[in-house]
Amino acid sequence: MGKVLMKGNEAMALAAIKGGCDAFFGYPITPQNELPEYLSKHMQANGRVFVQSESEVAAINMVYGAAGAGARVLTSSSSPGIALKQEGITYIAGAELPAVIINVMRGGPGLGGIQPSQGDYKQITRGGGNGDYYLYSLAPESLQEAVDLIKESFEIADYYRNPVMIAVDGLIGQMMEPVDFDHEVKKWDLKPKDWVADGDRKSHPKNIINSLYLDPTDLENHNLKLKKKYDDMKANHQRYEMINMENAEIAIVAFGSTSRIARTAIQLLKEQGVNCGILRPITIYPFPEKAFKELPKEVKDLVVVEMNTGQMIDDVKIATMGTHNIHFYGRVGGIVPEAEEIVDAVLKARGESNE
Amino acid sequence: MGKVLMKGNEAMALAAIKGGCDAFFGYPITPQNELPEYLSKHMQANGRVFVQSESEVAAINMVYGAAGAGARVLTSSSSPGIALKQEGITYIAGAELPAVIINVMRGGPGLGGIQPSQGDYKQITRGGGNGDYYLYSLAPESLQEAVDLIKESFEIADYYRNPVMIAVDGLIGQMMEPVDFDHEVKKWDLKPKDWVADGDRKSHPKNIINSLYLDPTDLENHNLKLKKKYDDMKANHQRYEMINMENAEIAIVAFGSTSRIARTAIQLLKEQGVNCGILRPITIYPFPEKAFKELPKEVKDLVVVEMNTGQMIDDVKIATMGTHNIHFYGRVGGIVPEAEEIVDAVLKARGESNE
Amino acid sequence: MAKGRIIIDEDKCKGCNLCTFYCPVHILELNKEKTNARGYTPLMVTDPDKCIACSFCAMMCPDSVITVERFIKEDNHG
Amino acid sequence: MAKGRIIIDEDKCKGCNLCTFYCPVHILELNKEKTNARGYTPLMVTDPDKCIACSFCAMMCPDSVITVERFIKEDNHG
Amino acid sequence: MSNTKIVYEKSKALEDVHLSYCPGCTHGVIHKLVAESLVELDILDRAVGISSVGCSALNYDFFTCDMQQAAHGRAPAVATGIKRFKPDSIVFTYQGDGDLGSIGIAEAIHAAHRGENMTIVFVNNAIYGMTGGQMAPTTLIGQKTTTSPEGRTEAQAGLPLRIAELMATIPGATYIERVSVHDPKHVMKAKKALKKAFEIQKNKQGFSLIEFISTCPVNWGMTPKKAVDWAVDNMIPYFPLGVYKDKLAGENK
Amino acid sequence: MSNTKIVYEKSKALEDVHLSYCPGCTHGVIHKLVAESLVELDILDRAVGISSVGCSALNYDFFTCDMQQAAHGRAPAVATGIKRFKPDSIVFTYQGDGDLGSIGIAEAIHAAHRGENMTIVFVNNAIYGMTGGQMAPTTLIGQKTTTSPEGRTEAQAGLPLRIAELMATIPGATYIERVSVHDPKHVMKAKKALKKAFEIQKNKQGFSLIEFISTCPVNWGMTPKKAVDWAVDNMIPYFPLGVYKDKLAGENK
Amino acid sequence: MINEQLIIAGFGGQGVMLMGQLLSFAATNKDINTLWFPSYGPETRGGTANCSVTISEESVNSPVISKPDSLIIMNKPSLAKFQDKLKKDGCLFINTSLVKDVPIRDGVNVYKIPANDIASKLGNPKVANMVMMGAYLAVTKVFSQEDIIEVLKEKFVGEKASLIGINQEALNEGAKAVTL
Amino acid sequence: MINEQLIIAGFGGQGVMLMGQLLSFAATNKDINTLWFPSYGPETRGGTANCSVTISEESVNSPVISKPDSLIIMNKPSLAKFQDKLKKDGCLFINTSLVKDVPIRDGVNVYKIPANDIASKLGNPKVANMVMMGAYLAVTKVFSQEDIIEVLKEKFVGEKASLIGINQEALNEGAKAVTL
Ligand SMILES: Cc1ncc(C[n+]2csc(CCOP(=O)(O)OP(=O)(O)O)c2C)c(N)n1
Ligand SMILES: Cc1ncc(C[n+]2csc(CCOP(=O)(O)OP(=O)(O)O)c2C)c(N)n1
Ligand code: SF4
Ligand code: SF4
Ligand code: SF4
Ligand code: SF4
Ligand code: SF4
Ligand code: SF4
Ligand SMILES: [Mg+2]
Ligand SMILES: [Mg+2]
Repeated sequence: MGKVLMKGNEAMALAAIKGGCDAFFGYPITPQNELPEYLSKHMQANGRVFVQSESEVAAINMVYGAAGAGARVLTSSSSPGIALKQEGITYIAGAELPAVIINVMRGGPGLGGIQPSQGDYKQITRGGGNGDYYLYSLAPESLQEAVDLIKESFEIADYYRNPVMIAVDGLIGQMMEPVDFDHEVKKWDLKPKDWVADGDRKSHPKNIINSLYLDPTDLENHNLKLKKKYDDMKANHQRYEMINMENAEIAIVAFGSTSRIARTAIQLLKEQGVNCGILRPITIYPFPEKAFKELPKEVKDLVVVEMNTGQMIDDVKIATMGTHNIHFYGRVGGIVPEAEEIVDAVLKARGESNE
Repeated sequence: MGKVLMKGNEAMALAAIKGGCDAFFGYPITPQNELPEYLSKHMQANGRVFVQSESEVAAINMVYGAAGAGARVLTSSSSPGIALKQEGITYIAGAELPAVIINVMRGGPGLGGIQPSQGDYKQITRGGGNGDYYLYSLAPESLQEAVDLIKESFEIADYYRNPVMIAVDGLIGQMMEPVDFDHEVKKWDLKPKDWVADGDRKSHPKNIINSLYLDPTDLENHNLKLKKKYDDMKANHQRYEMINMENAEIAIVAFGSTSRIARTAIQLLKEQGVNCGILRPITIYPFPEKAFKELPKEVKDLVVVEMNTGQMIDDVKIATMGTHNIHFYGRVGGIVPEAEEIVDAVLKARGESNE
Repeated sequence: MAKGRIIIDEDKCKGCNLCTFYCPVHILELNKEKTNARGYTPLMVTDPDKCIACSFCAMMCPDSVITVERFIKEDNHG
Repeated sequence: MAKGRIIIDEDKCKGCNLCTFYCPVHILELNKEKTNARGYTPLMVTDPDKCIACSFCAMMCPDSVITVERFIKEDNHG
Repeated sequence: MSNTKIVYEKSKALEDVHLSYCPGCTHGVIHKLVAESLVELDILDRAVGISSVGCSALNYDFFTCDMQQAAHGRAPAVATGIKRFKPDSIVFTYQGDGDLGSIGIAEAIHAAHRGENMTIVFVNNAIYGMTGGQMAPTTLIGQKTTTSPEGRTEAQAGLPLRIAELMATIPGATYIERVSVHDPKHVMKAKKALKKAFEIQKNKQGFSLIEFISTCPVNWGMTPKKAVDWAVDNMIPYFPLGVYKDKLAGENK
Repeated sequence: MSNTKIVYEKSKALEDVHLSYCPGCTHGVIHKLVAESLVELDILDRAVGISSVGCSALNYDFFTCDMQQAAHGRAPAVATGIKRFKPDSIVFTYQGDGDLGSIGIAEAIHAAHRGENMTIVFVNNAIYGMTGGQMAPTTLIGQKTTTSPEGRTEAQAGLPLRIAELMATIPGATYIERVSVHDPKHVMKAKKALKKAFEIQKNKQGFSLIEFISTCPVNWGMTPKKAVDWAVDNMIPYFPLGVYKDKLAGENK
Repeated sequence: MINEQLIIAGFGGQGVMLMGQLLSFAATNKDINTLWFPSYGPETRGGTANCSVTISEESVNSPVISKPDSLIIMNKPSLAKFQDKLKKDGCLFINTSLVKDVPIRDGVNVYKIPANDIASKLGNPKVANMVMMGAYLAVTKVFSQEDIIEVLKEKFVGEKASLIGINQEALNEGAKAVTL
Repeated sequence: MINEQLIIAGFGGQGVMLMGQLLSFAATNKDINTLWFPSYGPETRGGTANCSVTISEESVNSPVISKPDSLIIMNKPSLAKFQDKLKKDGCLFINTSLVKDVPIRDGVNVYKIPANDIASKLGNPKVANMVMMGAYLAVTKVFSQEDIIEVLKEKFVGEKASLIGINQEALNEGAKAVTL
């Protein structure tokens, strides 16, 4: 199978099938509808499970059940739909179940709009549900990367027994690009799922899937156990890409489709004699703090570019703790910045700090 | 009316009535049940609205409707219930409606436990819903403060046309303390509610309550308008208390009931000759970054104390940007730290940085 | 002789053709010659004299394109 | 003559008294003299000879405290 | 010219704007009935409409009364909030079969359960129109949608829900009727039902729901007239028209 | 002694642990019926139970089969996830009237709507036991609870929901019955109903729900026996026992 | 100056919570600062229950009492759980009707009150808590019996008023048990 | 080396999206990088629609095209919206059947094609988009007509296969319209 031209949503759906997804549960919402639509056709054809649930709340709880029974499960939605899933997500994290969740972000808050956005950065990276938990969160910038990461995400979810969030925006969902579905992706070292509660008592003793710990000492221990996972993610599985950073004098920090636009921007900047790098977080949780340690000394200014009002700035601040000047350029509400706007933002930041 | 001894949940309920709350919508959940129970009796007796809704989701949407019709509205819940309300909350923020939400936090994630916790710090301060919005979030440490802030919160909500979150934990909900309900609280400069959609067309032209903006330019403008509010909150309405800070050599950062325990801890520390201050955020959004500028120069070490795995650390880092050493002591899962544990944590932090 | 007449707000018409099926005297049809501001082919009356002002067309129009008037003189003959 | 007998797992009994109302021969009652490990007053049989092994008590007990045995000899008489 | 009388015109409860519906979609017809009822019962100036999420999401711009736009499925909860606080207002929700029948079934049931004095305008077009034609709970067996590409099957998705029948079992509900707008006669009948529902609300007699059989020419892939005929031939047999509950007259049907 | 036969003993589908229920609470009786049915139908070793949120939240520790604890109201969705992935498992949910009737009504309805091949054990005790006695959708008119301190009134809270009746209208549901456990005769009847429901599932014949009239002596403020009597005198008249739907036998009632 | 930190512990249903609340109400009546905080075990029904009461003329800080001045122990498991927390020279009140054959730590003042037995003798086993309260007041003198009776009079109105007599008797008997 | 950035704009229903996709499919067939991105106006039905297509032998970055090399304009509002974005000396293809009496900017190469009229003459008004495509290909030579026809053959299978003929004609007529 060579490269195939597909719509992002469909490519992500096919990637899930290739990643061994056993079951999909979801509810329609723009701009991700082609994803469940594709799966409604192709999951059943492959003997796998597709259910259009009555709501996002039901979908995420179906995910809980199927994951608890040992399935590789996917759900997808867009911003307000993800907001509705928050209770279910915290349950899945609390019960230590693997699951993959795709958020094709649109403008908010509330019903907002249906155009591309990165406005859920905090919802995704800080957890919108209750309690101490995090989602391993991946933000691909192209369809090829989305496909590769989704295939791998089922491995990661199983490895950590924790939900993995794929954070993309309407651009990725709606665009078409040629994709190679047969890229090898990393296989994680997985233990057998001996903890499943699937009724198959011929193969295992009684299992319980649960997030309730009425005894505070038990719950504290449980919380500390979860924290270890998050610490491990932070220590060992930050992902990022450094683009054009060797001789950079300034750098953009951008994730997902915004970083693609930034790629065009740095070409334009080069034409103007400005050497600008891009620090591209691939995991937005854990945030790639390590990348900031690798910035060349010449880079004193960081221009954060997002399709929101600046939600990643906090993380950049935490990663740098005062070592860099942080600038911001953002567009909101479904407006996608053009490369020229980013160029101007970089030039302005450069000007300011040269003043 | 002199001081009255009341359970925290009931005192908060009565405070809402005193704050002019017109309507309450909520669904039972431990450890806040006495709050709706009290209101089920006393709202109707006062000719106001009390509805036990079918779910948290319904409750928050009833809040939306009543707030849109001009009511001062309250809902309350505890952690997983608040997770369920996230879509509704982002709608309320998006439609610019005033509302007061009380979260009596319990241990998480998932169903977790029913003992006190501060595990929802990020859910509260980062917004668990989609899009760019924030909640003005108050974290009282005593029943008197809870009562005063709740009374005022209806003013704040009306002023900003934005939801206000009261973040307390099971300790505050369950404890009894004498409270004076007649404290004067700040009156904010409120404009008439000429934007309500209540069907009373004899008193105003057609009004629409809405968070949908299909045109990205409109949505961008809307987002920027909302951002102005949040910037105003940050610039003008950070709240905090500096305790025993004059001659402090080290300081604790703690909010809500944890700060009360810290108050006992600093007395014990004084007995040991250690002068320790407390920086107590009262607003956890906007985070009181200004307070950190006021720390005495001698204070180089900050010990963050929370009933979670360290969710406030990010904000302390952002507020200090590398100027201070940040230490952490936390208990989780419903375990409340004892003053002695905090003493040890402070001594340890002091020792470490003296090494 | 017409009992009344209909007035068509051509710019609002979406050319959906729904109304035409319900006219008992079959005098409605889309005007293929025209395109309105939104690009639709609007409704027209082929034989106004036959209109009985029954309002069926108007009732069925989702876009309130049609106003129906009854001629009052007619009533006097009744 | 007893047709059977019941065995009471006293430590599981919550002394709720529910079962006693359903014994057709009225031989069940709480044992006020005793307190079990959880602080409950457990069930006792006042007149074992009357037990007809009907299981009504056991069926009504929410805590599976009661086991019922039937004497088999009795069957042979039937 | 002076001797004419207007016997049908655009309702003054409708704004003079272009409706966002596709050509020939019966959402528009139902809007007119809502508008006319409000005017004829003289309750327009105390009405609050709740737009839901579906093709009708934007209808806050179409009605001339106060409007609130509700989250997907939650319109009856929003309506409850308004109505409890303003008991003299007239509150109606306008909801699709995805909005009410799927994600929002709990809120609809519980508004009826509490006997909220409100009116639900329920538009059943057997599909998710807004999002491009996915299966709805009311999608018929065999009907092709984008998420039932081979046609809905009982094995995969169950048998279609009948909302009027379900709501009629709720002790708190006052009036439930299913109507259709496929021809002028039924339009008139539908309007009568809707007016009755609003009148019940005006008289503070409780909860009413009118289910409208409606069309979605675009996602059904038919001309508007064909769509109307399809509804008559396929939907009405499975969703029979009639009064399912009338507490004021004793329980009918 | 050797000549005895055990005619009643604790089911092997129940763990040998102390149940967390209050003394005399009929939750325990219903647990026994579930356990005995699983054993007698020989489906224990492929069963997965779903604990819901309510007094029975902890029953993952009581049954000896695999268990999953579900979020409040969502047990039927969790069950759907399991059952679709493992069609040969036997899946049941155990839910209270708050859990199923209030917050979770949508999930229950839609599991039935899709015709999921599962069994719901629905425990109606007319109150929220776990959280200390708040009003439930099934709380009777006049019944005092902590959120209806003067007794439930129709004006404030509507008329109590009848779940079995409501679920019976759903085309996708196969078997719906309401039973009670207030005396040995009814316990036996209840068990028959529950076994029938599980048998239907075993035969892959679809969705079943058995509603149990149950007690809450503590929050009703009564002794266990008085509570049982109160249920007979007050609940059963409003919630009549019987088969509400039996698709396999044609529609009864 | 009053500055008392007290933990009361027992089974749910023994009136542990009420005892603490009565003390806090008495403090409030006298405009003295107070804080009452309950804690239930993981078992909702029939589990352990305890409450912390602080009464102080200074402002009350931590609701959590790590080193109580006094301890009222209504049942066996509570003794094991709490006795080590008690301050040196603190007062330990034990309901010996239910707490028997348990080693008791040194360095504290122990008061043994067969509260259930006394209460049963008074004809109402439920007032065992007030017997303990009587003993506690007699020893610590935090409040007078009258202060508590006043609170009872405020709270027990209507039908319940008739219960005040037996509570008074229980307080007396409790006091006697430690002062004889 | 191909490096083409194109915006196609018109009403929903004019086949604007399909045109762009055909170009992207043709690129993929030749293993050339490409990116297609749609944009719909705020109106779901009957509103404006446009798509951006990048075809490049280098890797494709921004999906958003700020300075297109070419512009295919199917209706009036689209001309107003996009013409200023066009690169200097870029190619502007205008469907003059629907775009009349509108000022056109300077500094670009303008190609006027009465696409609807041509399509109607061919007997199928729906192929106006393919007429424009024919003109576009003839001028820019990004792909040959055969490349496009190949894609159509892959996509139009079964019943739809019969449509290939008229599409081919439309391409031809479009080419003629700009080469005569
Ligand atoms: C929480 C949430 N989930 C999903 C959506 C996406 N959505 C918008 S409209 C709609 C379905 C509408 O269908 P229906 O209610 O039948 O109305 P119709 O468009 O058919 O009139 C959906 C699923 C949303 N906006 N919010
Ligand atoms: C999302 C959420 N909302 C509320 C609660 C609190 N809660 C726990 S149990 C319960 C009610 C249980 O009542 P019911 O289902 O009738 O069961 P019962 O205890 O009566 O058996 C509630 C509201 C919760 N845990 N989660
Ligand atoms: S009013 Fe009646 S007769 Fe006249 S055009 Fe309309 S449908 Fe035909
Ligand atoms: S008048 Fe109305 S119904 Fe008739 S074609 Fe025009 S839009 Fe359609
Ligand atoms: S088995 Fe029957 S007769 Fe024997 S004790 Fe039990 S209820 Fe009584
Ligand atoms: S045996 Fe069972 S029913 Fe009888 S008193 Fe004991 S717990 Fe209650
Ligand atoms: S998509 Fe369907 S329901 Fe929506 S407006 Fe168009 S035709 Fe009507
Ligand atoms: S609270 Fe009620 S329902 Fe819950 S265990 Fe106790 S008696 Fe049973
Ligand atoms: Mg629909
Ligand atoms: Mg219940």
